[in-house]
Amino acid sequence: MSHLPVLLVIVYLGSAFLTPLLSRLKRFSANWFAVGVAALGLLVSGTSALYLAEVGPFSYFPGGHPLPWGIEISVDWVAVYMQLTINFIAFMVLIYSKADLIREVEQGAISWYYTLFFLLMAALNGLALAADLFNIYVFTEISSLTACALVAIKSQRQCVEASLKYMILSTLGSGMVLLGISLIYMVTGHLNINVLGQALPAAFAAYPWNILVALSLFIIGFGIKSALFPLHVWLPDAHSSAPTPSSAVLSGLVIKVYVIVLAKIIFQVFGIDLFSAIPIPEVLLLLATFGIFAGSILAIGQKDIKRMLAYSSVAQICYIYMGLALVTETGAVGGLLHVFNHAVMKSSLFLAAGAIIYKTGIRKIEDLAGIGYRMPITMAVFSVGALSMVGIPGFSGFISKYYLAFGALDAGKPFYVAVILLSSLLNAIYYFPIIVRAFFGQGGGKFSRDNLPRMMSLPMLVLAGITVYFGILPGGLVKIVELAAATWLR
Amino acid sequence: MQDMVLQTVAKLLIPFIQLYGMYVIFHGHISPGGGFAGGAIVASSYILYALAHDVGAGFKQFPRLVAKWLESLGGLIFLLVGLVGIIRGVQFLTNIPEWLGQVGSIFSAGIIPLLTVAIGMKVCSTIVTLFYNLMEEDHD
Amino acid sequence: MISNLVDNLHFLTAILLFLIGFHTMLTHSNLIKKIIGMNIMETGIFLFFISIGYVEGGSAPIIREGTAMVNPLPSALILTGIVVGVSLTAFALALVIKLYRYYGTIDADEIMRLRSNEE
Amino acid sequence: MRAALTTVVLVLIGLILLFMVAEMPTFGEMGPAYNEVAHHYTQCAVDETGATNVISAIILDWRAYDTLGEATVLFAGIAAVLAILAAHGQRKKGR
Repeated sequence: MSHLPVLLVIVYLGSAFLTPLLSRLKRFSANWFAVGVAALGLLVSGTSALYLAEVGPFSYFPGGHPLPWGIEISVDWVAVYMQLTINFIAFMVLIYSKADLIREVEQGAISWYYTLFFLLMAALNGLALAADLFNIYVFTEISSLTACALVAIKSQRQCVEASLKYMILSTLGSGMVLLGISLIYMVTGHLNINVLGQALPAAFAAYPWNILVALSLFIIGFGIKSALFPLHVWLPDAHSSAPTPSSAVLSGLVIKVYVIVLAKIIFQVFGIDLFSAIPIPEVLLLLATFGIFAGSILAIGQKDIKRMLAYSSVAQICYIYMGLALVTETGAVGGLLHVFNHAVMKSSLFLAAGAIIYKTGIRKIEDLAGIGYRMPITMAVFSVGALSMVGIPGFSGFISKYYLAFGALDAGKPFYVAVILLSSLLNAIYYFPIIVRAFFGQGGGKFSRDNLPRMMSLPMLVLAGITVYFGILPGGLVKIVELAAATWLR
Repeated sequence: MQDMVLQTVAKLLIPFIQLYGMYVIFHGHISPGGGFAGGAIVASSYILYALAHDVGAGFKQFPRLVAKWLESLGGLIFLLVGLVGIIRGVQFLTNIPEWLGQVGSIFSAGIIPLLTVAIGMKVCSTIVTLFYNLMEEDHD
Repeated sequence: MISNLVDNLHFLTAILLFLIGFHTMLTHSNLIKKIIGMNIMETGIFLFFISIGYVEGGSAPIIREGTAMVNPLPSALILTGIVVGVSLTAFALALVIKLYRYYGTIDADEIMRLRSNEE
Repeated sequence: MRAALTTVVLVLIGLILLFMVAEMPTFGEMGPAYNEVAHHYTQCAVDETGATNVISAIILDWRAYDTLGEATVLFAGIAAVLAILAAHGQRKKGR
């Protein structure tokens, strides 16, 4: 049973290695294989959550060597929470992807698409579990490489361009992370996160420069990868030009996993005391505030619907940063809740936008008038996601903002409550016109049916359902997240 | 680029390069080297061949299908060796103490030589495939 | 402090390489040069990491009788780093080839200009 | 303009790193990095793994999980390259 967490990585890696071989078989459908593997992944992550509830956090040592010379995989509530999020969203997106990819990706590249998708999933699951700095680096590299490839695989030239930009900046980020790892290793001689947490105070007393430079390198490096304002320049291009399933996964999962990894490094290696002693939380809060406003204001000006959603991600990722940088337990609960809530909302929005593009080819927001009558289900899903983004009570986005606001009050920073309220208003400014135009603009009339493949509408409906469900009954989710937040901030 | 001198010298050199690469792979656990270095050396012989002849000839020596198989097999062997650990009731990727053997001989160190060979295969096929494919793109 | 700086010449060189690569990556518009810059930056980091492991008079980490060895861990880790660098470079080159096919140039500014002309 | 700005930023970063190098453990000495972990690796390689090449012992036994990731990076690289080559076909430039 204790093998369960690492089994997820093995399953995804094994499927990735097998896909190129299996795709030579005549009756092999890469898509159904992927859906099956993702279902298995969801099952395994669910089981490991139950197992964790039974035995409590535990460590796993691949290779069987104890600390400090082995690699540790630490299975705690953060890891399991992330795994559940990752596998659930992946499962939904993979169901959706079958019909969509035929339009967006060349026939010969589809099995490669799923190979890369499996590798990305393995890397994200590995990142959620990793408790070793170098292990984090390796999985980070796999995930950035595959994420770039998932952007470039669409047969349009702006995708290649966006992907190259993404790739160059993310290499810069990982270079900084590696330099940070080397600086930490230099003064402590350890790579394991928990061992480092104990060794760091002494090292900080002897070599403060190394530690501080390493901390800033980690923040900049992962900041680039997770599109922390003002390092977000690659995100709008990459996320808007990618095929829809990639957009959903990149915006929904990949950037957040980097935030979580950064938080793991900061809280478990550097520790709250060191992190709060220097004004880094304040700087992060300030950047997050700027990012929330800049992302929202830039989103207002966008004409392309996917590009608008991408800018909205720039703003939303900053809520997670804000929640974690408040360094209070309620704030962290808000930030972590937003990981799941935003993943669900943003992927449902991207999938809905993708469905509109799939059916009508419309990408321009101004052309969307009356689309609510032609594709009522899709636009209903979009509206649920949009309302949740704005933070209307009754949708899951409200819950995370509620916790964020209380976290800000707990930290004695009521300014950020105002930021959250004001940003909700900004969100409303760019989401509501779309809904209004779709349902109340000209070109209306009678509702007709969506005529989408069932494989496309089903996952969207499930995601919208989840958004509403956790908006009304957030109890179970909040419980897991509170356990997760308690691993960092007690 | 059909140069006779180049082709003849390449033909003479390639067996030695490959032999040396194999040596480096198989002695990875007892002397300097290992799967990465050895795989790259073996790959360099194929690259030399493609440079002396052309990519088409290179693809004849190292067909895409073989590359695909080696690529996937390298990873799968790694995973299977790791799963042996789980089957034996210990952790993933644990070494097998009964196979440690005589220190310094080729058949020693448990799973290390197995993994070295898997990595050697993988590195070799990766480098050759990357090089051939990029070179092929460049040609036409 | 200054004497330590002189002793740490290896680290200084590595940092310099890192900065040169960084600069090349950010300022040059030629995409191939950007990729070269990426590689120089990575090389700087690798050199830095490897230098941590060096011990005066240490030999390569192959077990023999009675010799002091350098720290083997940085070398082992950088092996991974190099492999990662190879994959990233290959991928970036493939992207540049495709961009060249689409636009007929490998200059980032030129590509921007071509795109804005079309819109 | 942009080049000048980048240069200024890089000079600043360089100065910070210069100060850091001046305060760092000295090159070639047994600094804090050469701790019990490194000693364990060099002393117990033969007993625990049977390999005399310590690097091999580290990458394929103590840290084999990292090397699995590394092999995966190679696989990801090749999958990515072949995917884009397949996805973008043999089109002529311009379109």
